[in-house]
Amino acid sequence: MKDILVRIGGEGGEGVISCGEMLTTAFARSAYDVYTFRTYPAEIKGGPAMFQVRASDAPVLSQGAAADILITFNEEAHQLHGNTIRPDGLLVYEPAHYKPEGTFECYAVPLDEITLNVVKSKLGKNVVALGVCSRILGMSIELLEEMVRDRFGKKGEMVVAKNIEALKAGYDYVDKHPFKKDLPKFAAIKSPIKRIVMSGNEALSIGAISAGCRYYGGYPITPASDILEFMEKDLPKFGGAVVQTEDEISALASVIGASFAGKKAMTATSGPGLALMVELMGLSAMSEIPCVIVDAMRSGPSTGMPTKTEQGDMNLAVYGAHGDAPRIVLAPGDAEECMYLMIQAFNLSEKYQCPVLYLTDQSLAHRTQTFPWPDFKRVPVVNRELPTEKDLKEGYVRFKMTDSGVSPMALPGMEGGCYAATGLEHTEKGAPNFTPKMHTQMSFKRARKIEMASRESGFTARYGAKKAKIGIIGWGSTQGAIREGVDMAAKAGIPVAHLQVKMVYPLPEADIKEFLSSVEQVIVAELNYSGQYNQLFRSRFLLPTIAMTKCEGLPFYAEEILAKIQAVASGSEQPVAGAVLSR
Amino acid sequence: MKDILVRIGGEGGEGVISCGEMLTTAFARSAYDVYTFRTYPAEIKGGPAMFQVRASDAPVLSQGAAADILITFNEEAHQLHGNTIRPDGLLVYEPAHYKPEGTFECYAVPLDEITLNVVKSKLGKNVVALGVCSRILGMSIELLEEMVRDRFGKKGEMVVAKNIEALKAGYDYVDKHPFKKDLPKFAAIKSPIKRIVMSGNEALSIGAISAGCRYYGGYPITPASDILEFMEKDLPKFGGAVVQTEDEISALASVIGASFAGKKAMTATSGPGLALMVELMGLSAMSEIPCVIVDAMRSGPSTGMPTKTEQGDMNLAVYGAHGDAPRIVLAPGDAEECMYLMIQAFNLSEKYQCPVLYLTDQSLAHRTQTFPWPDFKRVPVVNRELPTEKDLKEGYVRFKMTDSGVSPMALPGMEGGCYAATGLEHTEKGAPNFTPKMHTQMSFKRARKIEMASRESGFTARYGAKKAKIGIIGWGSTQGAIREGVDMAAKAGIPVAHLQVKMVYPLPEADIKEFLSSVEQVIVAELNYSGQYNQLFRSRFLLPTIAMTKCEGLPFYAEEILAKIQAVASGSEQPVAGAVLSR
Amino acid sequence: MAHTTADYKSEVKITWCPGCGDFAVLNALYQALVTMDLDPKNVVVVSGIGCSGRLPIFVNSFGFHGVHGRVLPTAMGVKIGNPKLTVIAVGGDGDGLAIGGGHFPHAARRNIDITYIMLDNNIYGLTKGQASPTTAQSFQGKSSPYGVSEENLNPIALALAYDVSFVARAYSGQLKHLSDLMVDAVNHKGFSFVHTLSPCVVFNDTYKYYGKKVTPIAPYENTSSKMRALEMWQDKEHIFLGTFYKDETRQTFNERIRDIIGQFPRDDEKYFRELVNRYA
Amino acid sequence: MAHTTADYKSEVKITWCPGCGDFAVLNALYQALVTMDLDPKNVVVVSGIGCSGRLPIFVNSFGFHGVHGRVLPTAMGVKIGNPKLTVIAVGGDGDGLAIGGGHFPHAARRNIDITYIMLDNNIYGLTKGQASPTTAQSFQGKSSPYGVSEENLNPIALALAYDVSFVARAYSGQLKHLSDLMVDAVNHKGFSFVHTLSPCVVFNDTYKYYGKKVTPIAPYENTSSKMRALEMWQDKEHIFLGTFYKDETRQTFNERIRDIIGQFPRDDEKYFRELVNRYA
Ligand SMILES: Cc1ncc(C[n+]2csc(CCOP(=O)(O)OP(=O)(O)O)c2C)c(N)n1
Ligand SMILES: Cc1ncc(C[n+]2csc(CCOP(=O)(O)OP(=O)(O)O)c2C)c(N)n1
Ligand code: SF4
Ligand code: SF4
Ligand SMILES: [Mg+2]
Ligand SMILES: [Mg+2]
Repeated sequence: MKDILVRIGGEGGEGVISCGEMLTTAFARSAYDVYTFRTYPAEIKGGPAMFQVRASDAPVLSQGAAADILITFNEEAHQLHGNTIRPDGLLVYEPAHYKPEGTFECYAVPLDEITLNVVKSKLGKNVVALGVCSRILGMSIELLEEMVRDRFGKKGEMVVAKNIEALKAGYDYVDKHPFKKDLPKFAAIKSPIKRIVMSGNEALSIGAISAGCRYYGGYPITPASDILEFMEKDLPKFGGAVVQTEDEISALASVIGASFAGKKAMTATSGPGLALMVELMGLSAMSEIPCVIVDAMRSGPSTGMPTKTEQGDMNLAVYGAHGDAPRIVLAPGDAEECMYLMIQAFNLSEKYQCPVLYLTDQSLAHRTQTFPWPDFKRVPVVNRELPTEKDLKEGYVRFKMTDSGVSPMALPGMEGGCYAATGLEHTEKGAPNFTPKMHTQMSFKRARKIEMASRESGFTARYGAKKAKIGIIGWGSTQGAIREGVDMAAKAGIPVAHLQVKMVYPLPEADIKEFLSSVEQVIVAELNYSGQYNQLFRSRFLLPTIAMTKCEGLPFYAEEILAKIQAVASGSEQPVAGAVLSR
Repeated sequence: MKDILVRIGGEGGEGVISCGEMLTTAFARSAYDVYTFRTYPAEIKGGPAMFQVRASDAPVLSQGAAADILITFNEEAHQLHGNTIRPDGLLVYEPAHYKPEGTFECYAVPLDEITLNVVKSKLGKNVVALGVCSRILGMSIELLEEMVRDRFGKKGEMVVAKNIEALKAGYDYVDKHPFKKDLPKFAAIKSPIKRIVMSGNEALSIGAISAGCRYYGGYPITPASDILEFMEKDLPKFGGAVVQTEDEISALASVIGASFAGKKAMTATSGPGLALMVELMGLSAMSEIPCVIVDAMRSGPSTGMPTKTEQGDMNLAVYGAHGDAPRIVLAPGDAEECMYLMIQAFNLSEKYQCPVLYLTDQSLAHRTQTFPWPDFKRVPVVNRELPTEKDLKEGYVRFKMTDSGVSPMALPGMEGGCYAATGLEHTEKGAPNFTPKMHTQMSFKRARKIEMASRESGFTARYGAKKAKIGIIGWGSTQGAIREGVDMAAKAGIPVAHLQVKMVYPLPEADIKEFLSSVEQVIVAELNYSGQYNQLFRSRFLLPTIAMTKCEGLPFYAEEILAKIQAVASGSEQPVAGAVLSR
Repeated sequence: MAHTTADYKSEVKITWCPGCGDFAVLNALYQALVTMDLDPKNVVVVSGIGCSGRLPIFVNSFGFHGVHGRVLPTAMGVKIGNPKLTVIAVGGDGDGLAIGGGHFPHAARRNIDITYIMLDNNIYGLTKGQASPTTAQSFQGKSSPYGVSEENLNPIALALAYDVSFVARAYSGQLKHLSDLMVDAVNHKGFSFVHTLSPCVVFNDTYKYYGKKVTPIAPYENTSSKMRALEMWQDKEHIFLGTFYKDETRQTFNERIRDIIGQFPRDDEKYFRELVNRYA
Repeated sequence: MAHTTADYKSEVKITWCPGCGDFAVLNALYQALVTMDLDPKNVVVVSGIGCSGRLPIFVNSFGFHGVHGRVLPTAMGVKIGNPKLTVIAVGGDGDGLAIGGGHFPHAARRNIDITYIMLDNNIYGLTKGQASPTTAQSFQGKSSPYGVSEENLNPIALALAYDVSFVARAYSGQLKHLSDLMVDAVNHKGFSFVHTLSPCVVFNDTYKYYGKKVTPIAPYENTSSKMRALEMWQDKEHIFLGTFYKDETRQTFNERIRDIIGQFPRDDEKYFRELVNRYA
């Protein structure tokens, strides 16, 4: 198995990111799987930038930890990342800047000089570095040339030619100055699967469009802004409208308005914006108007660390309402799931006429991953139930009591369908009503729909052992790291069963119970301080769990998962018990 | 023991409420305890009005159910409330309007006629009714006259005289037309305790002022508006400032601003407003700026039933934040507690430099209850820790790590104290910092403070049996009904232990565990649909509980508590179990 | 067959106080709908929360009684969701100028083709009598025992500064004029604003005050002159009724959206392919 | 001893992009503080979120970097909390006109004695280049690939309609004028607004555009004439710099609060007794 991690560090503006992105695409076009990760500087522009890509001929599950190859554009990058090279790794450095030392191989490449000589400017440094990289990795120059052409084609032949020159200069340098280390070669392989490389944000945006979303209202916020930008650019192509609203409150208000009028509609935000949407989430629940809300979580509380990842908004997503305002909360595990689960998000929202929250996080939103060319038909699109001719003729009853709690929803323009949606408690016809009986019945109706949703199948995924002493439960973006940790544990002789929960709320009880009956101890792993899902889980299943939390603004490393599993296996980590009753 | 429930029904605008209020004060001045309850019509003005007062020479724990006396101003009132008279009760009716029938005694009083004859207008009807009532209850006319004088004194002698005439007319009518039923008499008794009658909203406002609150920012909302109005009128007398802000967001922003500048500050709202405050609650937690937020809960979700009660905002109060934003949530059980616990709310907020949420509900906010003249010294006032001279001289560190998590807070104007508060993650000095280490440490610091708060004593109250098979846990306004239900159960031969939790979050673990070790089964009773506290409780203690929920917009009746206890005692209600692991 | 007012009346009992100015607004709206002969099923009345906010519940059409202060973004969503609908937004002075005040300029910037009728009673009616952003400073009420601490806002001034493309004022005391203005407003191409003086007879009865102060805008006034409209706002003597300003030359938001979408001839499959190909 | 600019510089490294207009605003503020010789401990700089919102972090005084859009109510709270403080609110065009646009009219109504410096770069800087409420319609950026769908707002027009008692405009390209205007604004009795053109050189570099368009308000202009100020706003040819309007006759919010409190000579015990007695 080939598995390599290339990390590139430099100053923002030097092209570190674009170099990394092109390398990533090169891997994907060569039919390898990739998983990228990047950090953001505190500075608005400039500041230290880092991009890394892990590639393999097997599925890549996490960002990886130690670098096989570290490419530094300057000395600062070495200071920041030097300690993340494998002891037997390869460090590419700029001899004009500094002279590194270490157990790893130090391979001098005078990037600045080559660039100046060839491009006659500092600007092509990243393409030179790409050339160096691709040669080190044994990629074909033709592939890289094609990529440069794709990327710079719009800017004209001159620019393309210059960049190809830069690319070749880097390539040639490596040819002429061999390095010693024995690295796997990533020549293009034949594969029946056409790979695409996408970020979570991109994947879910495409998923939304294919689910039939035709209105998007949103307000910029890191790390969700690029969903807005994606939609601004591409939704009109499908006949959809996009509004950058004046704030998150109006974003959700407009989404609910558009949905009332019959459009599938969504918004996307991050924690601070979600906080502002709480009141309107209640309106959607109460008036039974479908809507989809994406929360690309970032570190909180408050403004927190806007460019860092965290799974800290689960509580708000599940419990964020005054009064009981049932909703559905989903969380995809990787970029591909971002796409398909988004179709489900719209489906559930339409089917149950309720808000669906969709939790990703900064790491999932912005990392890119390879997955096969999408097959949108994999998840059939569901539309809300409309009243029949008969319903409309015989005195339409908007909130008719039914077994499932779902009532057909009339849309403006439908003859006989007139009603007024309201956030007040109401009768089946929708008229305000404050009687004890009505409130109890309608509360039941709203809760009933969510109970039905909890019985939907396909919202969990198992991995690892079928039966094991140790079980580990996770949700959202941690999927890959946990899987890799479970694989590592298996290799180390500790079988572990893993359950990924894609429907965070309501709890997919049947699946979870089945999983629980196959393990003896449960670790609940998540990226927040208090163990939010762990609390939700314990409350329902009354089991002493072992919480695994991390609150550093970073994703899990597979190694951390392994360490936790080992600690539990050795008995050094014990579950947190509850209280005891008399008797 | 004397224990009576008088219910008065009529059309809004007829003085039903003022009649009831005067009767209430008369009871209190006669040294009886009272507990009132009223309903609000859907109409903005007019519509059917109902006011009831329950009085006793022992503490009154709940609103009561069946009426001993029902006074109807019109036939509609009888239609609405006729079925709530005890079979052996007394119905006062207006013979000009209708002729009732029932097992109860029907006592005709021509209110309209008497009023027209004496006052020469329809307006005095409520005072005539008051006279009737007070005579039926055996109160002294002098006491009633004094009350009329107090109430109408400002309007001049003429008005007072007219009203006393009306009062006497009612009084005399009863003298001349005896009724048969044997009712307890409520002549004034001697008591060393001077009683006051206050609503929850009034009591907590006074508590806030005595805690040192000197800034109030708020936006009107039912049922919290009267707190704003109270503060507008009375806070200036204590040198405090009040602003009716443009919305709830600005209310809390201004409160946090004032607190940053050194003032103790608060806001009050209901569910929809609390929903809008979520983002700023996070800022208060992150920047460690004290603030107190009262949520007078009403039926939700969304606009819900604004004039009806519910305990449905607990989830939002406890979990309403993106990211982990620890806070303290308190809930008083009756009007008197509203006052004293409010001082604690400010104390905890100042001590732990965090948001404190204070949950009451519509029923507690607006019902009135008697309690002894307040002794404000009972709860000593705590102020936030300020930096010492030394702290300020030696390079002030705003967020210094300490064992308790609390760091001294400098106020603008303090030499050497300059710092910038921020919602970003920060160093001990307050500078923005996004490193894994800092985020972990600061998350710990914020959580640590709340953990310390969970160890504060005095935030639970026990009632009933010391040891029992059945334990019942409640929080907030349900205190009295549960106590009464527990008393009833004891009389019925079922000993029950009751724990009222005044600190909803964090959980006062020591007290709860002690309670749990004294019972064999636990009922968790609350007024919402999903059993919000029950979930929180189960999550920590991992015990199969029996949830008792009610979602009708109404408080518990003691009889309902009793019924639940009986069901549990008989085994017909079983706790909800969790899941089982393999093995 | 043409519609009559009965077609627009809903079954729900009206809960307003007798004499409330909002009755006139409701009746004027029924009348305006009759005049325009709009099919109830193609009309959506959207509102926020307040006494005034209850209005859609009393109209037989589609209605949306949303949350406090968000009537404009909600109405915008409805109009974008289905551009064929006639969308009328209604709400109070508190709803639109206090909690919802931030949305007004943005509805104006978009020139979204809806009509916004603000029922201004200079008070918070539903919460029983607190001062609103248009309450006079001298008003001593529940929340202002020592008078209102803030100066009051002038909704017409705001609308003019926001460049609302149709700015008018009407009065519950003049039902016919109100109804006619509603028709003009709904027929206006773009965002239209009708500031409606609609007294709360219980908490701040301004009928007498307005009765004396209101003055029709002279028919010769040039409604396309912004400066003239600004002068009328500055006039402290009169409270003008009628159309202050009107501009139908501007593109509406729906037109703008249509133009953007129009650049892309429908071909979903092609666009999906292109989209995914970007990432290959 | 008088203060120097060094006294107002904080230790935190400035994260703005080289050439950002906000540097000039920060330097002008340092200079203004020197001119007024204010003690850092008595100054509170309050902000919202944005590139501009970072400003308080770079000032050695008390500072409050709050949440997005809430700079005005937060600053009001600080000023009421301690009226002796000099409170300066700063924030971006997005912060103050989009998400926070609802608070501006109310700060004006209160005439709260703080200074509001809006750093208008016609863009959302911190979130990397989306259109703001003041971005020109022709701007094609990340969030406006087909141009901006909304017309842009004019902050001066809003301030005039809100009856802000001090309305001025300055420009990062003219540091001395900006600093002098800040001094005037802080010294103004009441709410003062300084609309500051502060280009974002990365996402919407308007230096050239403004360089050509800005024109000083003539010294002979009457700053107490609202109509003249309205005319200047309507002028589409020039972007005027200087003070548009000024009114120092109005009571400030703190004076108003002081007057209400002043009716009640301090005697807590008595008032508590009276208060409780109401319920006896
Ligand atoms: C978020 C929120 N805050 C507060 C309220 C309470 N509330 C209901 S209506 C209203 C204001 C009513 O005034 P206005 O908008 O002028 O309408 P009116 O009743 O006068 O017609 C308020 C504050 C609410 N429903 N929601
Ligand atoms: C509630 C909320 N929504 C969105 C954001 C994301 N955000 C941060 S700054 C900003 C706007 C920045 O623009 P502006 O206010 O003009 O300031 P500038 O950066 O241009 O100085 C946004 C949308 C946020 N922090 N909080
Ligand atoms: S309270 Fe005022 S605004 Fe509300 S219905 Fe009554 S009169 Fe109308
Ligand atoms: S992005 Fe623009 S506004 Fe922000 S610091 Fe850079 S130049 Fe300044
Ligand atoms: Mg109003
Ligand atoms: Mg900006």
